[in-house]
Amino acid sequence: MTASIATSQTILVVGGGIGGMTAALEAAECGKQVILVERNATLGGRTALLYRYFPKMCHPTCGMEINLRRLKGNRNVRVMTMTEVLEVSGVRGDYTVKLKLSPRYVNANCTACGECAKAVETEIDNPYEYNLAKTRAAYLPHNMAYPMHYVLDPSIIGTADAEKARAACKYDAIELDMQEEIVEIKAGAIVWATGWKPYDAAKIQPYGYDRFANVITSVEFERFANPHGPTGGKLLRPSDGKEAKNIAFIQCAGSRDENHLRHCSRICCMASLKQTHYVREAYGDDAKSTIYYIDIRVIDRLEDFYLKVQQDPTVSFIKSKVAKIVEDKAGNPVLHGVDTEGYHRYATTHDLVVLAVGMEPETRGIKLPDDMLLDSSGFIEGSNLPAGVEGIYGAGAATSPLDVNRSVQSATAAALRAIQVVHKTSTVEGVR
Amino acid sequence: MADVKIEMKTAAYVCSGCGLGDKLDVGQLARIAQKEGKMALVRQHDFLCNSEGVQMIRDDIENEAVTHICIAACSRRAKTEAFNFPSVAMTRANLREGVIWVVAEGAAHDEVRQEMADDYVRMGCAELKKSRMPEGNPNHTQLKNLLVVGGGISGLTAAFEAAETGYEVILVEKQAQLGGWAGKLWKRAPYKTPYAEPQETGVAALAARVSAHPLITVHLNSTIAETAGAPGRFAVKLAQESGSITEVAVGAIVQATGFTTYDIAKLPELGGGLAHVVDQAGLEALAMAANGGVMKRADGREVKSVVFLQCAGQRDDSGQHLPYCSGHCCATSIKQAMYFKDANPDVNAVVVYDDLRVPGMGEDFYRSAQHKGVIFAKGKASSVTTESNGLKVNYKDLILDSGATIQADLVVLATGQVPSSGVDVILWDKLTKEADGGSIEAKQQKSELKSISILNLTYRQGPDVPKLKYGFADSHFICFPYETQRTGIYTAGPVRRPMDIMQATEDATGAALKAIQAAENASLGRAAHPRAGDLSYPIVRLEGCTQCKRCTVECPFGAIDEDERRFPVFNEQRCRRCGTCMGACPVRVISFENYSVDTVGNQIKAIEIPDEFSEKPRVLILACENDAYPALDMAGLSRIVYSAFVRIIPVRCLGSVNTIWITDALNSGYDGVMMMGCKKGDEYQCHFVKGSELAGYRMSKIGDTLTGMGLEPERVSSFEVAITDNAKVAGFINDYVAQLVEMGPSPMKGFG
Amino acid sequence: MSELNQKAVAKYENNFLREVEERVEDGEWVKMCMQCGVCAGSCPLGNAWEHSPQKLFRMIMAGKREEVLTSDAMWMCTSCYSCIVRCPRKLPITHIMHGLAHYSHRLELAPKGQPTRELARIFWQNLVKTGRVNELKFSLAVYFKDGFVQGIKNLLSMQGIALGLVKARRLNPMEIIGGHKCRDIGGIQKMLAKAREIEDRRQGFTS
Amino acid sequence: MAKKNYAFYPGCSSQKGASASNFVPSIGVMCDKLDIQLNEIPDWNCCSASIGYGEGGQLSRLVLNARNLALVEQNLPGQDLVSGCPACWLSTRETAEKLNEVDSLMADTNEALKEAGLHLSGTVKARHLIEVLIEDVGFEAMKEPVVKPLEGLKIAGYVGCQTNRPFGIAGESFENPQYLDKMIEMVGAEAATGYEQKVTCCGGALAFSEPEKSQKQIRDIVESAYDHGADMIVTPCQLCQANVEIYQSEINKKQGTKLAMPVVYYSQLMTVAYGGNSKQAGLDGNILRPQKLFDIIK
Repeated sequence: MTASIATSQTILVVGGGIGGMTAALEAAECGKQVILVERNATLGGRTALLYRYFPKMCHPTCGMEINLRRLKGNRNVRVMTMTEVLEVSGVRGDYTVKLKLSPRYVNANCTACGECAKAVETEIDNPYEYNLAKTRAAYLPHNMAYPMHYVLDPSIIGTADAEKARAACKYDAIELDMQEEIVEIKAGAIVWATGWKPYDAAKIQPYGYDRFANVITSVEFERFANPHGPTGGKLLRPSDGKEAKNIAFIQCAGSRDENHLRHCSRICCMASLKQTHYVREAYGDDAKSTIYYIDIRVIDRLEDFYLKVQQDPTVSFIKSKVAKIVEDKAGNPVLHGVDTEGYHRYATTHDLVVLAVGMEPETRGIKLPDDMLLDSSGFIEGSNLPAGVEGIYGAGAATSPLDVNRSVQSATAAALRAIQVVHKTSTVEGVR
Repeated sequence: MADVKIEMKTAAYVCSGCGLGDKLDVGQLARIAQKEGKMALVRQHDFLCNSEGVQMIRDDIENEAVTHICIAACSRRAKTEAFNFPSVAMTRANLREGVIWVVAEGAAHDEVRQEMADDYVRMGCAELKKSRMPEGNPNHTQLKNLLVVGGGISGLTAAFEAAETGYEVILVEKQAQLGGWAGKLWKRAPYKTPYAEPQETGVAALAARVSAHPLITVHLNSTIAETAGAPGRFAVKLAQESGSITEVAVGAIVQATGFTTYDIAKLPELGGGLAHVVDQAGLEALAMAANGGVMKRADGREVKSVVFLQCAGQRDDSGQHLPYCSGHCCATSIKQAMYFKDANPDVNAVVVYDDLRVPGMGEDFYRSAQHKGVIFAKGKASSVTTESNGLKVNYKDLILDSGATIQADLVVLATGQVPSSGVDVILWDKLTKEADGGSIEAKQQKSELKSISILNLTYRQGPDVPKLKYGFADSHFICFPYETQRTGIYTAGPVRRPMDIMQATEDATGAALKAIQAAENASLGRAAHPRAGDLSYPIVRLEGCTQCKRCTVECPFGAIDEDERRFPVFNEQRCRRCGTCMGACPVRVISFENYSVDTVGNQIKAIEIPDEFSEKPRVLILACENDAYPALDMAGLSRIVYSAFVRIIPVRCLGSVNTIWITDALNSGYDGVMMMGCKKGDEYQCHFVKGSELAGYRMSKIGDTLTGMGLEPERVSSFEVAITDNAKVAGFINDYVAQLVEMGPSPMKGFG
Repeated sequence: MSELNQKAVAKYENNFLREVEERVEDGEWVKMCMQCGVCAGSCPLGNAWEHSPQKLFRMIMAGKREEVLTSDAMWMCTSCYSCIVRCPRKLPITHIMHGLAHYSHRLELAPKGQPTRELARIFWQNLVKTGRVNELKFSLAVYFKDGFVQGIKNLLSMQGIALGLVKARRLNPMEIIGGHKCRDIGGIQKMLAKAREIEDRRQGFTS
Repeated sequence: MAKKNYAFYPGCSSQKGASASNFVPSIGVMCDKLDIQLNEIPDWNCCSASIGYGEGGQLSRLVLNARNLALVEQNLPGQDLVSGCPACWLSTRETAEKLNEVDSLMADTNEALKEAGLHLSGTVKARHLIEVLIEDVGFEAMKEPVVKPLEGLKIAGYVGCQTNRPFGIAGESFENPQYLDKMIEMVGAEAATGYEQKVTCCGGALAFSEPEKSQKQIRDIVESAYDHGADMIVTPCQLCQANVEIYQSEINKKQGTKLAMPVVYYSQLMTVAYGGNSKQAGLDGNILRPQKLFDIIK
């Protein structure tokens, strides 16, 4: 039935993060029909898991609220969550796309009343907390989830717990026999906005992310800072729950490194500068942030954010790629390396280490259309070229390590390219 | 319009699902809707949002000719797919997130919980009766063509992409040829794999395609003499060099006026002004002359040694030069160093940098330059002086921590981009006030200022698009890079923020989409972002207007002009529907069909105020619908308890709050009013620019009114609430209610 | 100044980077360094020398020939390869350090009496003689490199260890006469002579 | 089961009466149990270790190692060159890879090899004995012959540098390799997990020229083993074994410590676990007596 509503006039947007939502909404607000598919149970992507944005220190959910309101008020966008693209065939203006819909086990009757979660006992790692916290196996991804429907973790299907959930629901919203579905849709153009994932920090062996509890990643730190996160917004270190006042930020954790990611991930410098604010907010003058860097890459007007942080006496900068981390007997990470500005060796103890992990494109590890052009790091090429022959356009962090502002810029551009395709086809078909 | 509307028939639907039925006496709610709310039709349902419940409502609209419905169930943010009835006016009484999820459990609280629900039903009905179905701005416009100002790479791209989408474009360039700065480049930095070599700019080709495009008209040697009108009906006067004027009409505008380079004469310490010290643009000229051969200086001598000094007059905290980083300069110097190395590998090319900023795949370009033998020295240049036939660069090598000197034939200063963004409208506004006050030199300065204007808008708020820091005409918002303060006018490229060609072309493409979108929305009488698709629009009863000009002055988007009699002239297509004008109007003649002084005022008056002995204070909360209201909603979702004495009304923006609401509330016996808006100041959150600031300002002025009524000023307070403040906002409420209890009941009770 | 050194100075004027690229093992990698300093922090002998690898690389690019070739830093290399495996630019740092040490040694700019430099000389002589290392002769040669008296001192200070090894049959006094050797020692020596001749030609020491 | 054949490159320190001669017997027993046939390369020569760089330069060192590779091609065709000595393995493998990568160096090398009547075509793979054990034999098969599990022993697995970097064992981390701990557990002993000196350099290369510097390294390595309650250190490296073992007395003398931590080879552990006696395990060749191994043998 999905196929029937989609035509070669439809624009398919793959990925429901800020990039995909933007591309979908901008096209829809130009009057185009859009199908927005998202792999997870909710829209929002990675930005929904961030605490604040640089440089304004405002909250990602604020922009998401506006985008969701745009979405609720616009009938041109059809959202399909828990949906992945299996296969794309056809040509510019006339694509056939095979989609896999994974069962949510909860239907649109769900009112988000939460009774099922009360009934279920099984707890699972919460993927929307980077597995730093547990959640019931019947759960709402987060407070800003769209659609505002619960989801059942597949692990409990066929167990008594699942039955309890079903029984607890007064609205027949839980369908335990929901099956995986494969559907085919038509689309004239495709915007590929599959975004990024944090580089696997365990691969950076000298930093011992896999061995030391008090070495965490920058995305995890966002959750710690978040009042709705696993620590209720307190900056406590994992090993012993001690207040982490003296925090080291290690830049280029995976980025600019031919053993890991060739490219510079662009956002990490600003992200760490932003996170020093969290430390200051939490501990005032007792806070101590140290940024270990190769080059501080905060371009354009963001420079003054950097200047402000430099003036903060609780923040210091060391031009050095940390050589290795060891753990002392008290479980404190000790950083070893050399400050290259004039050569000074250090062996510095911190409460907590935050690795500014690089951005790896999600294109690595998912099925892509055959003719898609990727660069050496796996980012989609061509998004900034004049309208080409292809009808598939990369958008947002899938095209380059971009911050939110530039992802949205990129997604808006991609939306226009997609519109060009359907306009051309409709002209051909004499629709317009 | 009001007269042509069909018979109003109201209906209320009370849901008992999600525990509403268990925690509330829904029968009573229904009775209230009928008796007090005067709803023509009242129905109950135990699962209103399911297909059956929704069908019931549809049938009533079909068969019972219901035109107005009040849904008494969950928050207006929930179940929007189910409760979607485009043909009728609708209000939502928030009984779930707003009552049963936030009022403490247990029988002890049954009474206050029920009272709260009762009031919300009363409010929902009261609002409904004053609401009308928005029908869209009747002054439809037809124009969907675009004006693109600036023929550089950004303007060319915007024009080309828009035309490729099927929209007509008028492209205006003040120079005699297209291309701008990018047209003066020998090569550009790479934008595709392997990111190793400088690439053709492609500007000439693009310019040719634009000139040849059937949907694009190019005006060279032209500037904008005047821009009047609004999205969908802009009237623009183009002034040719010759002085002749062409008038064109367009639907929307993309401003891609780019930048100028920072003057190296301002950098004497770095050799600015000396022979053979050039900026990056100057180096491109030498490269053009060399045409791929060995690089020569202006005096024809071959360059054997060249030094690039990064951040020249940029990233400056002394206040003398540019404080920001222009982003592209590191990659540009790398590219330019390659000009030398590619022509002759023996040339000594050194780049002196502080932080080498080549984000993303730029790292590969950096590697490529190192591979070609370009030397990168982390250092700070102290001086550049002439020596015999060459130059001497002194700098501190930050790695070796020692002074160093390089002999060079040529020195290139990587200076920054200065945006060409025209008049600073803040200054303009200041001068206008002074000029109106009779200041001669203010008048003088104004006309000087006018001469640098780019768009020459006839708007009351000034002739150009407002600038942010450092003169860049950017959006203030991270999630919405195209949210300018002048509807239908979108800036793109380095005028918006410093950027390289790669970003500029993408930016221009995005701006083209936004311009197209604005024209399309205007033609349908709809609002633009952030209330995209909103069909309501400001309606003014001029007969009641006192020409006080507050609406024209306070409109954040310059939507309201003044006619010769100083009456406001609304340009609905410029309007963003925030309601700031409505909040500003002292005589309350401005309203929206579904959001007016009455729709809110009626709710305020609808509630039941317990007498002063009941020990049940009542607090009115006016909450910004974008941050505070969702925060309150999510407090409910997280089952965070707060006082049942509050009554919450969402507002489009605190800027739309009319002080009459406050005085009405206090007169009718409320004990206090909480105004919840978003963050103020430099990093403000308000998508209507200064809503919470305006509210704060207005409230500061009703202090006297309060004392006049014998009320403590604390009975009205403002709070900054971020969307994540779920727990915090509950805290605010409970503390404030406690404070009021402390203060004792309002003396106004009973007089209401 | 050694003749080889004078020739080198004349040949490369003040383009030291070029000199290193052409004459030092893996020298063409030096320019790829981005000064992150991970090598400096990874070296187990870090606190023993004045110039970290990354600093030496910067000095080479800055043309500080004298300081680089007279530095003893590269002689501290234990060949632990920690720098190589961590270098984000994949520079073969260990080899470059070896190369620099060797080159400074060839030009006789390396610090006189630098113990590891002496050790390396003795080690090589020792292995060239028989094709295999004779640990006893090697150790003795090292102990006696600063003359007979010092040699005896060293020997006495080490006698405990030496006797222990002898007792454990891990040091054979008989090695002093003859000991292990390759059969085709003649071929090996000719082969090494040839190798040196070719390398000198390649690096322009001889033409 | 047919024996697997390999061209064996013992290296100078494993010769009779040399510093690692205590390594040799246990290798014999171990290989015998695991059906590994080591065929010594006829007339092999020194790899010149890393210290060879000082005097030797690049080509001479390549040529020395190329000679051994060429001897294998000529005399033991089709067999991998296998060494138990990290230094020998590293030099040989570096040579093999470099020559196959840079044609001009291969040409120069062969020009020099001609003087010794040899030619290298570059077909031989240079491997470490540990690689053979893990990749060709496997942990399961290595466990089978265990008859005397080394119960009650806690052992610090000290991998050192050159077995681990720059090549290391496929699939292992440079900073925290696991295979040596696995081998310890394989023979029934307990591995001192979290032994952070696992891959620290022992400074062996400088033992003669900069004794105090290398002895600082040794002290850390040994003391950390004590901290982790280890009875002994096990290592796959000759230089490490000798250096870490021999100089403990020296450190005690100079710094008043009481270090006496036995340092053994993995093959010695395996030999004992496989039921070998102290002679077969070459335990009499250890300066610091690994008493607990003797106890198990009894």
